[in-house]
Amino acid sequence: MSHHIVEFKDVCFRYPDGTEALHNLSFRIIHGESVGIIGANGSGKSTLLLHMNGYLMPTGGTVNIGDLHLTRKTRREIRKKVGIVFQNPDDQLFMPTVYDDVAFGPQNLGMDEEDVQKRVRAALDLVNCYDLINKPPHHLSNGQKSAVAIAAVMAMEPDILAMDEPAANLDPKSRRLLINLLKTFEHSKIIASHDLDLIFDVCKRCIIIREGTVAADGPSQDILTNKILLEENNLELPLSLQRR
Amino acid sequence: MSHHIVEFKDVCFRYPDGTEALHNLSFRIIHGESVGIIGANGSGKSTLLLHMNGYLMPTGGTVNIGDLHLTRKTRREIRKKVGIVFQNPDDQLFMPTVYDDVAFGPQNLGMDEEDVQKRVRAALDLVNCYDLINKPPHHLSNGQKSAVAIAAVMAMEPDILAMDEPAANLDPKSRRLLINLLKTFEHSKIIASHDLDLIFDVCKRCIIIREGTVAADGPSQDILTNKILLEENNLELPLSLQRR
Amino acid sequence: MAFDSQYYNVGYLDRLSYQDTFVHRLDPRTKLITTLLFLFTVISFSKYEVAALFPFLLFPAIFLTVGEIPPGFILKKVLLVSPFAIFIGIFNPLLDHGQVAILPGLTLPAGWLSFASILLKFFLTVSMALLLIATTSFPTICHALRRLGLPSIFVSQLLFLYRYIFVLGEEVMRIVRARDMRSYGRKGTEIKVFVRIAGVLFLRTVERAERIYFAMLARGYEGDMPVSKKYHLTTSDLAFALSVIVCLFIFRCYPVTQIIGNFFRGIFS
Amino acid sequence: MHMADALISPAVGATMWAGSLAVLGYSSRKIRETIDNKTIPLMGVMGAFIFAAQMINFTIPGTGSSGHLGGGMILAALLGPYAAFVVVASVLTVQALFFADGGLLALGCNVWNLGLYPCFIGYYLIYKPIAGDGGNYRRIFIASLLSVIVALQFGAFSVVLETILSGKSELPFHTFVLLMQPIHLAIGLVEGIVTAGILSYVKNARPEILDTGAVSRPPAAGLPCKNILIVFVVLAVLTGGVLSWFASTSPDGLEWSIEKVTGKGELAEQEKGIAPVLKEIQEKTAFLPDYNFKQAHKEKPETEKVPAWPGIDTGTSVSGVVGGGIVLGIVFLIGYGIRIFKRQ
Ligand SMILES: Nc1ncnc2c1ncn2[C@@H]1O[C@H](COP(=O)(O)OP(=O)(O)OP(=O)(O)O)[C@@H](O)[C@H]1O
Ligand SMILES: Nc1ncnc2c1ncn2[C@@H]1O[C@H](COP(=O)(O)OP(=O)(O)OP(=O)(O)O)[C@@H](O)[C@H]1O
Ligand SMILES: [Mg+2]
Ligand SMILES: [Mg+2]
Repeated sequence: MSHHIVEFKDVCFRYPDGTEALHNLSFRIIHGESVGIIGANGSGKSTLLLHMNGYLMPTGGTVNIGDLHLTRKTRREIRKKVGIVFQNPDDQLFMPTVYDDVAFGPQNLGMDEEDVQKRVRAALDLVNCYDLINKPPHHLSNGQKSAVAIAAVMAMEPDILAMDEPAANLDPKSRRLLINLLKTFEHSKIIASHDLDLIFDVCKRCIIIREGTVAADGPSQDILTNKILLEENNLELPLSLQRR
Repeated sequence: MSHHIVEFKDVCFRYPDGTEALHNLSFRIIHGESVGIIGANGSGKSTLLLHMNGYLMPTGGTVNIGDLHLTRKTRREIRKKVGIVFQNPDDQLFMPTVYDDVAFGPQNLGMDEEDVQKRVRAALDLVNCYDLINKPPHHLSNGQKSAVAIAAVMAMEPDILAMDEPAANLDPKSRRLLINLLKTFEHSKIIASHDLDLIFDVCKRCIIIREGTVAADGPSQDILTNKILLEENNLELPLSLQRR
Repeated sequence: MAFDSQYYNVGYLDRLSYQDTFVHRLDPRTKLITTLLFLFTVISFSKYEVAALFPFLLFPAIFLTVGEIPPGFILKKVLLVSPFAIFIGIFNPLLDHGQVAILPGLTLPAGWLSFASILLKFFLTVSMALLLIATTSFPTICHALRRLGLPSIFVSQLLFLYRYIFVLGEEVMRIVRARDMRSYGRKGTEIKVFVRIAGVLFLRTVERAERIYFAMLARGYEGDMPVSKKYHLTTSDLAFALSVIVCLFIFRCYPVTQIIGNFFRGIFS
Repeated sequence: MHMADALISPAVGATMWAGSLAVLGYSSRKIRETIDNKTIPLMGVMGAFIFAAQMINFTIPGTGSSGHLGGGMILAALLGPYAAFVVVASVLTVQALFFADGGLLALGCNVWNLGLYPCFIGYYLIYKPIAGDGGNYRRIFIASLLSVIVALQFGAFSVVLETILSGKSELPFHTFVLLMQPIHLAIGLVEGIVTAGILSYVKNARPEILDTGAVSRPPAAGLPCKNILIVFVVLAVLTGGVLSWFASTSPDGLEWSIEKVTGKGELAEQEKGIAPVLKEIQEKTAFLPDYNFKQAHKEKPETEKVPAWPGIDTGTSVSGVVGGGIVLGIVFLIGYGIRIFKRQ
């Protein structure tokens, strides 16, 4: 299915304040792949994800999602294909109840109420949170918030799922649940994180970003075991590979 | 030195909305110890730390810091002894430049300008951030912000250092630097975190909190290797002890 | 995306203000006071005055170049905020029909003259205000205000505001992104959704204020924000202030433009 | 509707600065007396909140255009009038500096127009009496809607007055009023609804914030009447001050603006407007060397009295045009020169 491809070609991006966050960045992700994006603080991971659905537009180079070339015109279409979950679930749950929040996307797609309900139910079932449907988001635990934020994006049935630092602030058990959840998704997945163990568990492929450009790209098995390469990039071996 | 003891005796705490966050919690930490506080999301770790210098006052039981019994009257005294670094450095760097921020504490202690400058310099040197002295906090990276937040607390020269989730959002290298930094402090240290590897590296002793009470207390070496105990508490073995 | 361009502009100005040039190094009090004098002098010209305003362009030109501020950026910002002044000023040519001779054989309605005067004044005042902030970091402006006697509560408000604009700005940007991502165009931008987002933001701001307060208590805060005395007037500050004042005086009291014009006409005729 | 520097005269600017500074000083003293330490950081972040909330765009129903939040009333409801005024003043200061919204001289006007009315008049006369302590949703809604609208009307009217008194714009008073007030009625309606919505949301989620004061507020009892009186006295004195100051510094201008306000004699006013100016220029140039050329023309226009326009003096204006071009050139060269010099 060629239409689930994500392709960045020589993408450059400069924030209006002059920071050059991406610089000739190129990669290509095909359907069903799961890819980890890693790199030091400020290397450009979050900026990269924001390009995936046209939230930021490249100042140079091109982004293609499926058959679509990312432009101001196509980005509405592209947003239906790519769902992004950002780091802090508090930023994403702005409606008064879990139901309203998960329903927000489908409602805006113009679906009728019955279909919306089905979608909401399916999405919440996926993350095992159907019980929370009537709670207000500020009464949820951190782990539950993360799960609901994912459900809210899944309710839009995206073809590609992108996540920024999905496990921050979760306790180890919730983190493990999240990892298992991510493993069961069949979508293309792109995950940016400092949690290299999570990346190792979830992603087959791994891209290291350094100063806005690709420093390494290959199977996680190779990259995440390459101590020298990792240390060059302000990273270190996944903790589970470190000996005590 | 009896005056650096931290002692919680049957502490209970109920938030105004009725949530019982701490329940008959007791422990005792002596001078120079480094203690990790771990537990599931919502188990009460942050609430516990907020009692250490009287931001929250126990609704039952007693808290003693050194020779002082925590009351509304003594808490100003106690705040000079206990320095707390919270999770989000943005909430702690509230002054417009690094210098002003680190100087804030000493200035409030009524020191004259020259001594203040010395303290600021010493504190920033401690965390290797002296170069940043004239920058505004929003020009710093996450790791630098964490380091400066620590310096700001260290400039008060507290006897006891308490930290909530110090390594969140740091890349692996910055996290490692922070761990090494923490290891060099001779203060009593109390660190609440989900990063069990960090706790294992920095703390000799470890307390598990469950639903607001102490579920286990002992050497990290024992507690953090006890898989069953950890799993009962929504935790898991430190990643570096997990086999792949 | 209009909302973040505003935010980015603040960020950019802020970065410019931390450069290190002669203008940046001047004492903030000197710059603040001379800027205010400049502004007063400029707007004290009568409504039909155009020619006499030209020499004042020298000030922004010098600030721009000595302070190494990109002129394009300042121009763009001035254009961005011009609509209100244009809106008010454009009525002048429409309402004021008296004729005034500009060159032999060329007369214009006087309204155009006063309109041009408004625009020129607008350009001068706005660009100087922007250049002040582009060459003086905000915390130092606040120190200057404090030293000039403004209430300390007000000044500490300014400092907090400055500090947290950037933090809350990022936060808002993330929330708006999350909304836009799931709202496909206009549908998610109803007032109803806005109110909720603003409500969420409001509550989180109150909670953040609480955390900040804890952090302040942790460092001995008892109600007074400490002031540090970091700035001293130097001879270059005094020299700068003096030369600005002399220039302003000359430009205000003598029609420099006309004298120069006469001089050149004298040469060529 | 921020006033801009270019539209005000020094007299108006200075008067409004003085007025705003006075209220600022008074409010700061009040805050010291009545508010606890906790409120200081809250005020600071609330200012940033107002800023941030302005960055969220929303669509105004039926129009498709987008609006944003003003915020004075929200602050007043949460923090009480004194603290709210100080916060609004700080927000406007930052806007003046970073966004060049308004300007430094017009800052006094803007703080007055956008801070004083919502915080004191809107809050004490309307919001507080209607919403009461806590209040129910309907009362909060009515109270915020009304107070926002009224405060904005006052603000808009002040903009008109300040502009007219400054005498830089030709807009006749009545046209200007007819333009500003309805626009601000519409803006006020939207802003009022939004304010009401946010306050209701907060009341729903964290009632204690609005009711008792997670925030300590100055006690409301007894104070309002006295304060409103003070405000009005200050207002009256200031208006009088503006007028008399104006009268003493620029009698023509006052005459001009009064004629404007009463709406008569446009032509007469123009004559008064420009003639003295040109004359002043001539007088000044006369002191200087190199004025022979002009001397020849000097008496001419005064006597010539073309019906359409009295003050034609081609001599001065030609010099003005030529000189203007040359000055521009010089400024450019100086700038360019510095740049080249710095590169090396
Ligand atoms: N809104 C912004 N305006 C200006 N510069 C920005 C902005 N956001 C990020 N940057 C800069 O762009 C670069 C890349 O930032 P980005 O947030 O993409 O890094 P990151 O890899 O996600 O870092 P982290 O691991 O800390 O999340 C950094 O230098 C950062 O300072
Ligand atoms: N301000 C508050 N008002 C009411 N309840 C609260 C408040 N803050 C925390 N709680 C509740 O108190 C309990 C303990 O919370 P606390 O923040 O101490 O947990 P924690 O161990 O720090 O969790 P985490 O690992 O997620 O940081 C939780 O049930 C939480 O929901
Ligand atoms: Mg990031
Ligand atoms: Mg916590």
